[in-house]
Formats: sequence, structure tokens, C-alpha cells
Amino acid sequence: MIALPLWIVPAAPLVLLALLLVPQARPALRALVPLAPLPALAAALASPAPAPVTLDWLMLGTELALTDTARPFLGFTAALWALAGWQALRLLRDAPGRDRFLACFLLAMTGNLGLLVAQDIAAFYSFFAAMSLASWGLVLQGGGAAQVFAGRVYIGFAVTGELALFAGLSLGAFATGETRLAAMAGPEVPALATALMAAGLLVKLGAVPLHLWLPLAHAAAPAPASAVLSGAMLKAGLFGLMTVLPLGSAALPGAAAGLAAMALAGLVLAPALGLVQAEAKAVLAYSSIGQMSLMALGLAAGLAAPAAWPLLGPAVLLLAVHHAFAKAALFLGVPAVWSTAPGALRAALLAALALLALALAGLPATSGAIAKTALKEALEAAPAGWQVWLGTALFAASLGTALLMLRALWLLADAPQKPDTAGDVALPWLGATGLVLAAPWLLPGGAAAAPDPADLVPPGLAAALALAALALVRSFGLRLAPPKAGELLGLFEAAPRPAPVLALPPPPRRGRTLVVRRGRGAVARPERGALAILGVAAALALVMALAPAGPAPVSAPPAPVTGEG
Amino acid sequence: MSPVVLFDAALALGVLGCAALALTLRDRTGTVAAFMLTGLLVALSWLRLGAPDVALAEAAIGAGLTGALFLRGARRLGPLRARPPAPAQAAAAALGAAVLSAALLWAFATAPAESLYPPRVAAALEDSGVSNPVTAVLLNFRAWDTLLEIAVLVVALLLVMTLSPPRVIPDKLGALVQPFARIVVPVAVLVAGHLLWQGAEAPGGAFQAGAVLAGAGLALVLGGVRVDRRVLRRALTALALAGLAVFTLAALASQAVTGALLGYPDGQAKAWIIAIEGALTLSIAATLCLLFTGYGRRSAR
Amino acid sequence: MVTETSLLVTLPFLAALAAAAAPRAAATLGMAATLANAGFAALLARALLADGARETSLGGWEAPLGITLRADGLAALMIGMTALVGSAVALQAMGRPAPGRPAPAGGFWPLWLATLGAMNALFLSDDLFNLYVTFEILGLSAVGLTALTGSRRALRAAFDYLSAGLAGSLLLLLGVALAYAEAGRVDLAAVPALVETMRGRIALALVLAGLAVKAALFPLHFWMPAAHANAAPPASALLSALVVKTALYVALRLSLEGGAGIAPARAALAVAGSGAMLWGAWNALRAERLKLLVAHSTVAQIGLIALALGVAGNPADSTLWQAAALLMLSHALAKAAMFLAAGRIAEELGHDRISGLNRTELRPGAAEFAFAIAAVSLIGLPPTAGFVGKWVLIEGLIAREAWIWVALVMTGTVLSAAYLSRVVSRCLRGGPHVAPGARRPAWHMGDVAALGLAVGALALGLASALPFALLETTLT
Amino acid sequence: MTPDLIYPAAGAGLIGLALWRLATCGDTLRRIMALNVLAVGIAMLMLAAGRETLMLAAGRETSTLAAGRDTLTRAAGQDTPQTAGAGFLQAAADPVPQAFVLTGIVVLVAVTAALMALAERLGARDGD
Repeated sequence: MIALPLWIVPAAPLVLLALLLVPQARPALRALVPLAPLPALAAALASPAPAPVTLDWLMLGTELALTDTARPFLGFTAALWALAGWQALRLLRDAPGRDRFLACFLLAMTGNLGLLVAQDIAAFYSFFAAMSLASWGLVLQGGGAAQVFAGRVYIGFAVTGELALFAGLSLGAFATGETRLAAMAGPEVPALATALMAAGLLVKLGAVPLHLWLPLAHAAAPAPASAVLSGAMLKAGLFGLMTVLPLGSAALPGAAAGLAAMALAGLVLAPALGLVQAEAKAVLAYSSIGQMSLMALGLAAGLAAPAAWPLLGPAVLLLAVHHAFAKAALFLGVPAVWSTAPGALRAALLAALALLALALAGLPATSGAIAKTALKEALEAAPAGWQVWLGTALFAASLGTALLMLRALWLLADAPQKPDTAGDVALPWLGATGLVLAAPWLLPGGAAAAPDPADLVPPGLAAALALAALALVRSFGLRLAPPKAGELLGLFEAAPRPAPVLALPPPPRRGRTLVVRRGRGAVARPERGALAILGVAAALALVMALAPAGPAPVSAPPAPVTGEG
Repeated sequence: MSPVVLFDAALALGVLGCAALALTLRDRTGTVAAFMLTGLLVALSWLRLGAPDVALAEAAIGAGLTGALFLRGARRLGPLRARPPAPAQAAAAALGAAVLSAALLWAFATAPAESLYPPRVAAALEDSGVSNPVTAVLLNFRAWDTLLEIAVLVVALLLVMTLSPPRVIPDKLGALVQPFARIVVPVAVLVAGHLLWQGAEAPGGAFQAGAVLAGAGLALVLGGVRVDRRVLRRALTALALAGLAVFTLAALASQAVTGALLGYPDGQAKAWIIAIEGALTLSIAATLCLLFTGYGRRSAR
Repeated sequence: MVTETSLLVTLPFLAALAAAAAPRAAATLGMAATLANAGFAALLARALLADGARETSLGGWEAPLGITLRADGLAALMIGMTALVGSAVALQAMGRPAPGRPAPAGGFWPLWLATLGAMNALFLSDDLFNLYVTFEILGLSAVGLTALTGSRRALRAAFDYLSAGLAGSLLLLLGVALAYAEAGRVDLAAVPALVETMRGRIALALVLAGLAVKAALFPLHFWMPAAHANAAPPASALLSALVVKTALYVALRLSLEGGAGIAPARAALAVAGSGAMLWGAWNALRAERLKLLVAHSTVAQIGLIALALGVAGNPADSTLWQAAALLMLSHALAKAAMFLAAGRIAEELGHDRISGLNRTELRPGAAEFAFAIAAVSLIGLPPTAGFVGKWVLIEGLIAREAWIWVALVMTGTVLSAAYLSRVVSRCLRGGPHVAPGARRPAWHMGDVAALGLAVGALALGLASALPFALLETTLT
Repeated sequence: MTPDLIYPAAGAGLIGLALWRLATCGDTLRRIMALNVLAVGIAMLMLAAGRETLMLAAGRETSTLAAGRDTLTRAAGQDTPQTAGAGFLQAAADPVPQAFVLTGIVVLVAVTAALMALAERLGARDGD
């Protein structure tokens, strides 16, 4: 096998991007977009791994290498970009602004693939920034009001995250005197630098409360862009964290607790907010928040118990790979459903999607179950105080995912057909689905994993809850109000003041007071009121004058008050 | 004293008779005339009851100004269109009213009538700054009541401003009214000033003076002086609001000086009272005028 | 030295004048004065909790010749209630365009500030004639608030309100005149002497009859539902939550002063109160419009408070009257929230027919939520202030084995749950009853005010120790 | 009939009349007028009660009384010529109810003006 030069991994999409700038070449080159990540895929699968490359002339001296951690990341990332690129070509065949989208797509791809092989902080940061900023174009595709709002929120969070990451990397580099990325996990890096780097990466990871951009962006972007956002780019944040945090080398209980709190909040919040969404892609986005929180929980456990990291690391990695494929496949499936009319074909599609959903929820004999089992076993090594929480969190995550999946499928089943969606958008989805379903045989240790009956509990419970909710909704005619997009941010959105509501004529007045008798028309008879006053005054005076003053006769029958007109 | 008793009895019968006429006549103008006559007779009877301050106020405000208001309303509301009450209702009303008024007569006639006030007023009159006991009560001993009473006037004015009923545009009364107004207005201003000044020791004071001034103002209005000029109306409104403002600020200032709300400094009580009364007179006159002329943009007849 | 007591009674009037003189700045001035008033109310309550009740002789003249301002726990509680509800309503009025054509006098604000000043003066007053004058200010400004919308119904209601209110005031004045003839004085300290004689008791009966008109106590409530239902929402909230409370407050004062001698009047109050509770609930159950339902619910709740006042017995023997005070407080908060919420609902639906509250496109929002919380407080479910008040009342009645009254209170509670659930349940159901073009307005100050008041009613139940501590400093 | 009874009777009569009218007539102007008559009746009762007080105290004549009578005589010559003749006038009454009544008159004219404004707005709408 030819040794693949590693620089080709980021260079392939970049070169394609440069070529695309020539308008005459575009029609021919567009078809190459799905092929741009193939060198990266080849590099990931190559055995032995490609040799490191040093480019001293570039920036501070760029070094590219494929570490053991990065290798699986590179593999699934490349595969996802390829599949998403394929679907993007089909889906956006006639869309206005397609070329701009493809350019952003390629730039983001460059960044995403490049940051996985970058070994120095300058390159890492540059690739990371390229990915983040180029994704803005992916979110904005279409240019509707939702896209503009999502884009504004996304770029705000992205720039803030970039700044934090840059500040953290600079601080770290200044403190250690090194530009290697690996040095950022060293013991002499100040805590502030680690915190800043982590913050920047956690924004990308979508950890609560830095997740606000995520549901907006995922819901607004086209489906293939959502697929790479959720499948590949969120994982870039995870990869960054796994690189810069001192995992397995130092115990940071405080940081671990903080990270765990964020993760737990995400696990609770994701299903709660996701279930009330009215759009399938938004529901899937919330499910991503939940799953990423689960991975963050693994990282937190690793921070708390360095000894457990050798087991935890692969488990988190496994979870990431599994989630990347499954979630990307789900996102890719959305346009496939749109292209069909409700009927047998759609039912078949939904059934296939349901399989993916079950895998994501961790049904036995799927990649989800393998990942979850691995994580569960790894967590055994976590400190004792964590055990209680972790078990519950795992269960909550499974239950929440299952519920969200049901909700997403429910919404997809109801989705109207979009006739301008080509039928062949389903092909990339089929590829992704096939990969997910074949995963138990592809993944290490997959075949050995015995199905655990306990894994059936969360999906079962979720199904029962969903049925109960359905019954409740049907019998009482309750409806759910879709919340404003963007949760808290929605409140700050400046909505134009609505025009005054057209008033219906008030209902006919039917008096019920002393003044007005029914059937007598609306003519008030104020003298009746005066007569009542007169009568009450006279009666009260009589009562007071004649009744002997004594101790209050509370339960005694008091004198009658008369005088009603 | 038999002729006096006879006079009293005749007066009381006259009051009752006029009031009954006012409340039963079907002709609007007739009822208002009867009402004004009732007011004048009542004022007379209050002179007999030893209350000249009140009699002055009743004649000016109760009979005069209220009567003018009723006249305005009688023109605008049109003829009476009341349905006769059901016999049972009329009977019940008559019975209730008779019982209540009999009970009241009994209660008031047999009440011990041992007021705690006269000795206390007599004892405190020296310190009050004025020698007319009614003025002393109104502007010193119970000045808080008076302040709130001015507030009632202001709130009524606010209400009228908000409602803005049709503005008064007088008929052309011809050549007679203007000479009349020419004589009445200066005289009324003089009388008002006199009433205000002598209120300190004799019957009179801010309310009576204000009412007389208001009467002069109404004479001007009816004589054809147009009060719908925006500037004039604004000035009058400002004047009307200023009375309460001055009184309230004076109350707070007195507390800042002496420590007691509305407690005038020793020896300066008369100056404070005259100053407040002066402001009140102008303000009351302006308020009463505005209450009569109204704020509306439309005009009626 | 200017004290917070004198600022409480003078500042609102000055602000009202300023707002009337400068209509453009009326909202700013009004809001500032309302907030300042709330601050002074809080200072007064703190001072009372620290030093106990205090009396101030105005002008240095002792009662009965002069007038005394009496600041005790009950008065401070009422002033605090007014300040709280007033601030919330003012907040709502700030964000609301003036209804109808632009008012030449600043519209809502001068009238509200005059109302505020009159109420503060009334709560502090210790003199029957002074009470009459404050009632007149209050009556006029409340009528002004009713008539603000300028619609024909509102004007009709305002006229009925003012003439009934004037008749009530004159009855009160008649009672004052008789009290003067009998006791020779008109300060509240004359009440114990008045209950000794038949004439004095007639005088008190006349005063109480006047108060019953002002409080819209059944069967003298005829003017009230129309007035409260046709005013603009902030005005309705003020009228229903605060203005009718003033008469009940004075009745409570008289009951405290009168001791055992006033027992027949208390019994009559209890009977009228139970009648009001049933009658108001019945009409609320049949009402077609939301605001009318809320107004009739006020009739019923006034009845409950009057009942509590009536059965409280001699205040020298029991502290059951504190339940009535707490019920007033909780009703004020909840009812103001309810009227503000009802206004918002009508605004977004375009109508306020109860049969049309269930709608498809407009989901329940903040206003409906506030309404539901206020309903919980009005019904008297834990942990609201309404619950604490009712609990204290029923506990006292059970201890006295007055089962009839317990049953009546319970019936009233069930009925209030029934009529309020008419509204709440409809907000959750779907149905096509939306005016064309209706849509949910954006987040609004009115929602904050209504929700704040409703949550306040809820929170007051948890913090009910504070009002009780204040009431302990009441002079009896 | 003694003089002490004449004015209370007139007052009670006015009150009864006004209450009866209020309870039997729905016309706005009449109702407002009835309320005015009611107020006059109450004022008369109050002043009569105030006068009685002073009649009782006539034996031990106070300085108030003297001052009141003096000033009253002077006022009579200047402003109320139709009742001239000092012997005809009674002693000055208790000043506090006088102040009450004075306050009541001013309050009443304010409320009457407000009521008339409301009634006229309603009446004007009727005409439309």
C-alpha cells in the first residue's frame, strides 16, 4: 500500500475549494465534493498509520500526525462528511446559494479533518476556527427568518468560544513555553488556561448552559449540514477536550464536579425541552445534547478518577462513534422521509429509522448497547460517591433518548411531503444506516457483548409513557404549545408589536343584578337600588336599636336583613 | 317669643314645601327654581340656627351655584321621561322613608346634645390665630378635613376634565347683561376680598369669598366673555390645582418647622392662615368656574 | 421633621396635581410616586414592628377637637396592601396605551394617585367625619377610573356607582350627625360610648349601612358588577382589589372599637356576608363574560370577608378578626392579578366571553397562568394567603362549635372552585373561538404585573407570619 | 311645637322626602336633586343639634358665645340686610358642626358637578 502523505487529509478539500472558485470548472467539480474526505478515510484505515509530517515553513511550524485517539475520530468524521456531501449535492440540486453552501461545506470539512491531525496549537486553533466560522454559512443556508436568528445566535456563541479557546491556548503556551498541543494537558498549565480552553470546547460540545445555539442551528440548517454538525463537529469539541484535559494523569475533583453538574443538567434538560419541540430536527438536536452530556459525564468521571481513564477513554470513544453514525443517519433520513408521501413507502422508511432510533436508545444487539455496556463497565472504576449518580444518569439518558426518538418519529410520520425533494436523497442515508446496523460486527468486542435484559427497560418504559401521554392527550383534547425557538434567547427576540386585535362584539348583556331584571331589557332602574339602600338602612337601624347589646351570639340565628327591591 | 316660633314654623314649612315641589314638579325649570328657593330658605333658617357662615355658603354655593348647574343640566337633558313607580314600590319607599325619618326625628329630638367641642374651642381660640371660631376650626383645629375637602374639589375637576361634557356657550342675552356684569364683577371682587379678610374674626372666609368670585366669573361667562380661549382655560386650571398644592406644601412646611403636620408656628398662625386662605379663595373660585363651564371640545346650544 | 406618615398622605396628592398639570410626564411621575409610596409604606411597617403603634395629633390639637392620624398594625397592613397592588397595577398601566382618546388631564394617573392618597388618609384616619371626606375623594376618583374608557356602558356604570356611592356617603354622614348629637364628638373613641344607648346604636347602624353600600355588600351590590366589569383592566383591578376594601376596613375598625356592644351589627354583617357569598357565586356561575365573572366573584369574596368579620366576635375575646384582615389582603392580591390577567386575555382574544376562551391557535400563556394561580388563592388552597386566612377562620369557628358557619364557609369555597374552574378548564381545551387576526401579543409588562401579584398571593401564604406580626400591634 | 323641635323636624322631613324620591324615581336630574335635598336635611339636623348644645349651655355663657354674638351682629349689618335686627338672631352655634356642614356643602357641589357631567355625557349619547 502506498504511504499516504498526511497533509493530504486537510489539503484535499482545500484544493477542491480553491478549484471551485473558478466558475467554469464548477459543474464538473461539484460531483467531487463527496470524494474530498476520502483521503482522510483512507488515512484513518491505513495500516500502519501514516507517518507524521512536519511543515516548518507553515505558521509556527506545523506538525501533522495521526494519534491513536484521533484515528477513530478521523475515520467516522471522514465517512460522515462523505455521506453528507453526497446528500447535500442531491438535496440542494436547484437551491439558490448552492455554491456558497458547498464552499462553506468544504471549508468546514477542511477544518474538521485538519484539527484531528494537527499537533501544534496554531494549526489546531486555525482548523478549529475554520470549521466553526465556515459552519455559519451552513446554518444560514436558505436565508429564512429562522436561519437568520439561528445564524446570529450561532456566530455569537462560536466567536465567544473561539476567543475563549484562543485565550486558553495562548495562556497555556505562554506558561509552558511549548506549542505542542499535547503539552496543553501537562501539569504546568495554569488552571485558568485549562478552564478557558475547556469553555471554548464545551461551547462546541453543546454542554448546558452553552448549548443554546445548538437546537437552533440544527433545526435551521439543511439536513446534511445538521448531520455533520451533530455527527462530526460536536465530536470535534469532544476530541479537543480529550486532548487538552489532563485525563488519566491528574485528579481534578472540583472541575470534575462542575463538568458532571453540566452533564447532569443536560441529561435532564434535553428530554424536557426536546419533547415539546414541534420539529423533528429540533427534537433530534436535543437528543444530541443529551448524548453529548453523557460523554461529558464520562470525561468528568475520568477527571475525578484518573485510574479509570484507560477504561473510560475507549468507552467514551465508542459512544462517540456510535452516536456519530446513528445521529447522522437519523438526520440524513429526515429529507428521505420528506420525499415520500404518507403511505407504505414512508412506513418502510420510518421502520428503518425506528431501527436507528432503537440503536441510539441502546437496544440490545446494536452499537448503542455495546457502547453503553462499555461505558457502564468503565464507570465501575469511578469513585464510590459517583456510582449512585452514574447509574441513575445512564438510565435517565436512555429513557430520555428513547422518549425523544419516539417524539421525533411521531413528528416525522406527520410531516407533510415536500415534492421538490428528490427521491435519491435516500441513498446516502441508506449507506449510513447500513453502517450503523453493521456496527455490532465491525466494532471491537461487539460480537462478544451479550444482550442484557436490563437494556430493554428504558425503551419499554418510554413506550409505555408515550402511550399514556397519547391517551391523555386524546381523551382531554390537550394541545402542546411549541415553545419559542431558542429557549431563553427567544425572550429577547424583538418581535414587532402586533396590530390591535379585531374585537368581536361583546356578548349580549343579560343582567343578573338587582338593578336589571332579565326579560326587561337593559334599562337600569336605579330607584330599586335606592329602595334597597333605604330598606337595609331602616332594617339595620331597627336591629341595632332593638337587639340587646351583649356577648356576640355567633351561632345564634341573627335578625334577618331584608329590604331587597 | 311666639312670633318668632311662628316665623320658624312658617320657614320650616316653606323649606319642606319648596323641597317637595322641587322633587315632584314635572317642569324642569320649575323644579330648579323651587330648588333654588329651597336653598335660600334653608340659608335663612340657618341664620336662625346661629350659623351665619354656613348660611352664606349655602346661599352662594348650595342655592346659587348648584342651581346654575341644575339649570345647565335641565337644558341639556331635555324633558322628564320618568315612568311612575310600581304601586308596591312606591308604598314600600314611602313606608321606609317615613319610618326612617320618624326614627331620626325621635333620635335627634331626644339626644342629650352635650357637645364636647365649645369649651375646647373657646380654650384654644386664643392660640388659633383667628377669632372667628368657625374659621379656627376650618383652618386650624381641623385643617386636615379642609385640605381633604379641597382635594375633593380637585378630584371632581379632574373627573370633569376626563369626561369633558359639552362646554357652556351662553345665549346672547342682549344689551342688558353686559352692563350688569360691568357692575356686578367689580362689586363681587370687592365683596370677596372683604369676606376673605373679615373671615378671621367674623363670618366669612375662603369658601364664601371663593363662591362670590366664582359667581362673578359666571356673570362674565354669561355676559359673553369667552372662556374657551386656551390660555385662559389653562391659567384657570393651573390656579385651580394650585390651591391644593399650596395647602399641602404648607402642611409639610409646617411639619418641617414645628414637627406637627399643619401645626403653625407660635404667633404666626394668623399669617399662615391668611396666606392659605388667599390661595384657597382664588383656587376655589377657579375650580367652581371650571366645574360649571366644563372642558368639552363640543359646545351645546 | 417630616415623617413617613405625613408623606404617605400628602405625597400622592402632590403627585396627582403634578401629573394633572403635566399630562405628558404623567406616567413617569405617577410611577415614581407609586414606588415612593411603597417605600414609605415599607418604612412605616418596619417602624411599627420595631416600636409598636403610634398616634399623631395633626396641628398639635388633641382629639376630639383635632384629628389624629393613627398608624397601627392593621392600618399599616392595609397601606402595604395598597402600595403593593398599586405598584403592580401602575406597572401594567405604564406599558399600556391610554384607552380611548388622549385624556386632557393625564388620564389614569392623577385619578389613581388621588385614590392612593385618599386610601392612605382613610386607613390612618381616626375620626368619623374625616372618614366621610376621604370616602368622598375616593368615591370621585374611583368613578373617574371607571369612566376612563368613555364607553357608554362605562359611563352608565359610573353614574350608577357615583349616585349609589353618594347615597352611601350621605347615610354615613347622617350617622355621623346622629353620633355628634348623641355623644357630642365624632372621633372613633366615641364609639364605645355610642353603643351604650339606643340612639348611638342607630347612628352606628346608619354608618354601617353607608359602609355596606360602599363595600358592595349584598344586597347593596347592585352598582358594582357593571362598574368593575366595564372599566379598563388596571382600573377594575384597583376598584375591585382596593377600593371596596376601604369600607370593610372601616367596618372592621368599628367592630374593634365597638366591642361587645356592636354584636347585633356583626350578626347582620355575617348574615349579609353569607348571602353575598351564595348570590355572588350563583351569578358568577351564570356569567357570560370573564370580567363579569370576576366582578361577581368579588361580590362573593366581599361576602366571605364580611362573614369573617361578623363571626369574629368581640375582639377583646378572640383574635379571629385577624382572619378577616388576612382575607382582605389575600383577596386584594389575587383579585388584582385576576383582573389584570383577564384584561390581557381579552386583549389577545379580542373578546372576553367565557364560552369562547377555548381556542386552537392561541395556547395558554402567562396571563392564563397568572389567572390560575390567583384562582388557587381565591379558592383558598394551600399554600396561599387565602388558605391561611380561611384556615384561621375555620379553626376558630370549629373551636366555637359554630357548625353552621363552618358549613357556609365550606359551601362558599366549593362554589368558588366551581365558578373559577369554568375559566381555568376552558383555557386548557381547544376550540375555534378566536377573533380573526387574533394572535398572542408579545411578552408584556402586564404579564409581569399579573404574574407578580399572583405569585405574591402565593408567597404571602408562606410568609403569613409577617402580616400576623403587624396585626399584633393593632390598637383595640 | 317648641322651637327646639321645628328644625329637627324640618331636617327629618327633608331626609324622608329625599329618600322617598330616590327610591321611586329613575330620572337622573331628579335623583341628583334628591341627593342634594338629603344633604341639606342632614346639615339641618346637625346644625340644630349644635344649636341645642349652646342653648343648654346658655346659662354659663362662654367667651365663644360672646365673640360669636358680637361678630355676628357686625356681620348682620353688612352682608345680610334682609335679616337685620339683632334680637331676632340666635346665639352662635357650636362651631365644629358648622365647619362640618360647610365642608359638606363644598363636597356636595363638587360631587354634584361630577354627577351632572356624567349625566350630560349620557344624555348627549342618548340624543345621538
